[in-house]
Amino acid sequence: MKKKKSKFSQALRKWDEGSFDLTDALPEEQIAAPLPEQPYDWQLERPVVRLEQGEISMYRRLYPIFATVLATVMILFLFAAMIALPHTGSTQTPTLNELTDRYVADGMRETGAVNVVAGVILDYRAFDTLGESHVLYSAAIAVLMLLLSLGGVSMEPDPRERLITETDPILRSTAKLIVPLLVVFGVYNICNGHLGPGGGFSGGAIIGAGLILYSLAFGFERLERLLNFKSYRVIVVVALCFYSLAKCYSFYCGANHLESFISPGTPGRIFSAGLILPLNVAVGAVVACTMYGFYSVFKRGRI
Amino acid sequence: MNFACNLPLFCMVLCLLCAVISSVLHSTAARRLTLCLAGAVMSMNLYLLIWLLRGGQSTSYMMGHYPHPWGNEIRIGIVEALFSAAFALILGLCVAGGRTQLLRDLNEKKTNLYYAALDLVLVSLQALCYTNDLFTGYVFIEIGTIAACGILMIRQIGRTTLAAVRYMIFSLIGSGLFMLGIIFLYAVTGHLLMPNLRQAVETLWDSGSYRLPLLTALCLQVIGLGIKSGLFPFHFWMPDTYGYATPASAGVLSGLVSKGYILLLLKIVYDVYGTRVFYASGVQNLLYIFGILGMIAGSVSAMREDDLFRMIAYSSAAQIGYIYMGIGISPAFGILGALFHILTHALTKPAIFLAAAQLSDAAGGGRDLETLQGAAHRDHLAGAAFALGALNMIGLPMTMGFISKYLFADAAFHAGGKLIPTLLALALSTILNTFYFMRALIRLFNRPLDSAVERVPMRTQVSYTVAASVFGVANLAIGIFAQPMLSLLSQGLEQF
Amino acid sequence: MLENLWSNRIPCAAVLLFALGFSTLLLHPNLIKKIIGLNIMDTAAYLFLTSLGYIPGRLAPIIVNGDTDPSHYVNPLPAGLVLTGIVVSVSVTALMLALTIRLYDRYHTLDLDKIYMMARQEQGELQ
Amino acid sequence: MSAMDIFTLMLLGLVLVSGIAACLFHNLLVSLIIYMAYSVIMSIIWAMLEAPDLAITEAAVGAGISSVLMFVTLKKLRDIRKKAQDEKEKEQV
Repeated sequence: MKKKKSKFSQALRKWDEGSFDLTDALPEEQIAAPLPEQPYDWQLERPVVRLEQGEISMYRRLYPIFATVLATVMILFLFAAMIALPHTGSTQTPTLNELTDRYVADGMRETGAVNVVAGVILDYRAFDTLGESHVLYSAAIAVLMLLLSLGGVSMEPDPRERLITETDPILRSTAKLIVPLLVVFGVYNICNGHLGPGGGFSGGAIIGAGLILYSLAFGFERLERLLNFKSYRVIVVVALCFYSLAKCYSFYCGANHLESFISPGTPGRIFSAGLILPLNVAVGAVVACTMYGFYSVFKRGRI
Repeated sequence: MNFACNLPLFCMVLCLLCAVISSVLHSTAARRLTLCLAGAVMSMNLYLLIWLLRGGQSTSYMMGHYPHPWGNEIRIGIVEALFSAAFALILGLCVAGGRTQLLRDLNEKKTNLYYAALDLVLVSLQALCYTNDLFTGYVFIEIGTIAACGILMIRQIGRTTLAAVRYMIFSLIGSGLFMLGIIFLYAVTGHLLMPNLRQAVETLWDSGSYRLPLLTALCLQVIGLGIKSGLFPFHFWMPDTYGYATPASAGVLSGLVSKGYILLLLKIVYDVYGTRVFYASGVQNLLYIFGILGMIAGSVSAMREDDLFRMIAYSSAAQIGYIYMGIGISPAFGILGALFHILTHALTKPAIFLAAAQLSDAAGGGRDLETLQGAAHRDHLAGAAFALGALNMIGLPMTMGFISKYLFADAAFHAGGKLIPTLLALALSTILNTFYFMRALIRLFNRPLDSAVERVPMRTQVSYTVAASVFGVANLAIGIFAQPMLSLLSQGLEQF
Repeated sequence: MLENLWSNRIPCAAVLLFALGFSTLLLHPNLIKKIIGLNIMDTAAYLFLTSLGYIPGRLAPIIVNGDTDPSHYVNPLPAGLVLTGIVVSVSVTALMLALTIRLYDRYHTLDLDKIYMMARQEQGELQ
Repeated sequence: MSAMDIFTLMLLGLVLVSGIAACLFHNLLVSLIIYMAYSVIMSIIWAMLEAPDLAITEAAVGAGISSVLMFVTLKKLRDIRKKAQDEKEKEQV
């Protein structure tokens, strides 16, 4: 009895031998992909002539004059003030005071993060970064409010154009190479946020870019198995709730001088720096899903 | 460190959690969550206020393990607790009051996103009240701006999207300038938290070094927050923004969001520069002049307007002018008048927007005054609420408007130099206010055009009835018994 | 004066870029250009902030083999603030682009003055 | 004028030129591409100013995400314009 090969091993063999010959990839009807007509050169439309409509509101006439006056006055002010500041790079600037000395001198001991910037962001001034990930969340809400077409007028791009990108051999082969690299580098960036440069935001953005490239090269349907609207909302809600609750606990312990069970750990190891690693992972997940969500909602009105 | 000091932290984290959760809930569940959240935040802040009044002194609460030059901090005081309780109450009333228009305007599936944006506006208002750190203020200003833009454009007609774009452009210019102000201040003092900034600015001002960058930072911050809250030359986005949004969001935007920025400006005046340095730097005259120009220009353009909602929006630009005039007069009495007028405007303007929306519904959706003729006879409660709000804006005795105008005049007497222009501006803008509000009132209470008067029964709008009556009762109560509120505010100002 | 300008050359470039972005945001009627001007304005402000913390000859604030002497490292605080700022400007850009799509869907032009004229005319006919 | 100064001057010059070009070009597509270049140069400047976190974030977010979003917006606007033209032709027919 011929053992039925599991679908996965067939796909693996197919992928391995690179036998993506292009003919069978095209759907049945042999669509001669139409050459895109001369790309619309985005010349600016002729600016509206102020006197065209005859109805000149005071606002239309005064706005350019007032704006240029405000801009020039402000620029002169800024230049004069900037010159009076201490030279860049001089060590007697007021910005080098006991504030920064403690960040660098005791940063590693108190927060456990080798990368002092990550320590400053996620432990010393943690309330800003708590607000920061919620800025991204509120932008995601606003964009969803605007562009999410729930069954209404569908903003789907016409299938012919998607066909061009998804069967483009150059894009597919480079994507096959780059996307895993991007995702691995993004994960490395998130997990090593407290040891080297990078962190939740940059790692999440890199993974987001990887997801966008994958959906561009291999089509949305294949990525939808992993990331659709339901799983997007679950990831964002779980990550942000964990972030808020963890930070609320550490603020409460700090303010009431209670000893919180989160210890900075031995600096230099991956699982050190107390809360910073899980927070970086949470922020990275939120940023990656939101960036891909922006792209997908812009492109086709749903995630 | 009493338990009450932890309450602001719990309020903010609760708002953030509700904002995140309500994006997955169904719309009616999200609506109830927002209403319960507003109630919970108001009660927590009132509890904190009572604890502070019964002997607790205003302290600063460390967010995390590190004291103020290193870690973030929030500052707990009487004024902060009072205003965040008032903001939570007014947000809840707006959501309750604007219910019928919300159900009509909004797409059913996206309503939970609207309530998530409302929670984010509430957290940004609280953070602006409580923050003790400039950069935290900037981050929560951004949350407030984006969430307010979200609330504004939820009603998908062409005009709201255009209004949202213009609102965003003006707000981003404002927050860009505010950000540059923070950078210059950091370059000169090396600190970001208000107590340390205060000492550094005092020493710099006395020693006279870095005088120009310090003044630039002050001007940039004041102009940035002025642009965002609709001060005179930058109030052109107001009529579109408040005129075409759903009345609930118009109330929240005009009554609360612009007030949050003014409260942050007052914190900067008191805690970052100190009243001595601020009133010696001459920036307050700039505010004073722009405030008076705003009062006059706002009222004049409101008179020229015949669309009821745009008229109310222009009158809100005039009221912002009152507040900035108050700040410009003098530190003690002027700012007391400004604080009281912030409370007045926050309590009155949402009531007027909700009443106008009910009246235009009763008159079959008409927006301008001709079609609204006799609408008050169709909906008695909305007519009464609109009348009370209008009299409040004019400043009739027994209403809060009268008390704030009285405070401004009293402050003008104490600040000798600015006596004549203040009194002239107060008189002129009161006359202009009376003109266009009376015109609207007479038109509303006139005989309706078609004689068939089908009255809108009270039962169908329980939520609007509750909201309008609470607004009215609060307005009259504080208007008549103003002394306890004034003593509360002045006691708060000392410890501000 | 000139010597000051030379020693402060990075903030000087930052102020020039801020002025450029600010005037593009205010004066250019096209919406996409306003968004580009907004981004340039934000990055210029953050360049100015980072140049405040930079000291030549010192390392990035990542502690190498336990040497926690502050005089060997650059000031870490501006880097933390700018990281927050970059995320703010991305979210604002995404929101403005979504608004542009919705406006173009409704008015079929990117010129804000034209859109304002069309909206006022519609308002005129409605009355 | 050490080598570092010359390198800094070159970068600042490049960033100023690409900023001005991005704002003044009439063709939107070209100004978007120049804005992408502006973002990449800015991330090099962050790296030079000893702020590696910012360099990675600006490169991933400035040159990456916001530029991709702008290109998708232009693409979406072109689809809307073409759909409007098709409907207009249908009405005339």
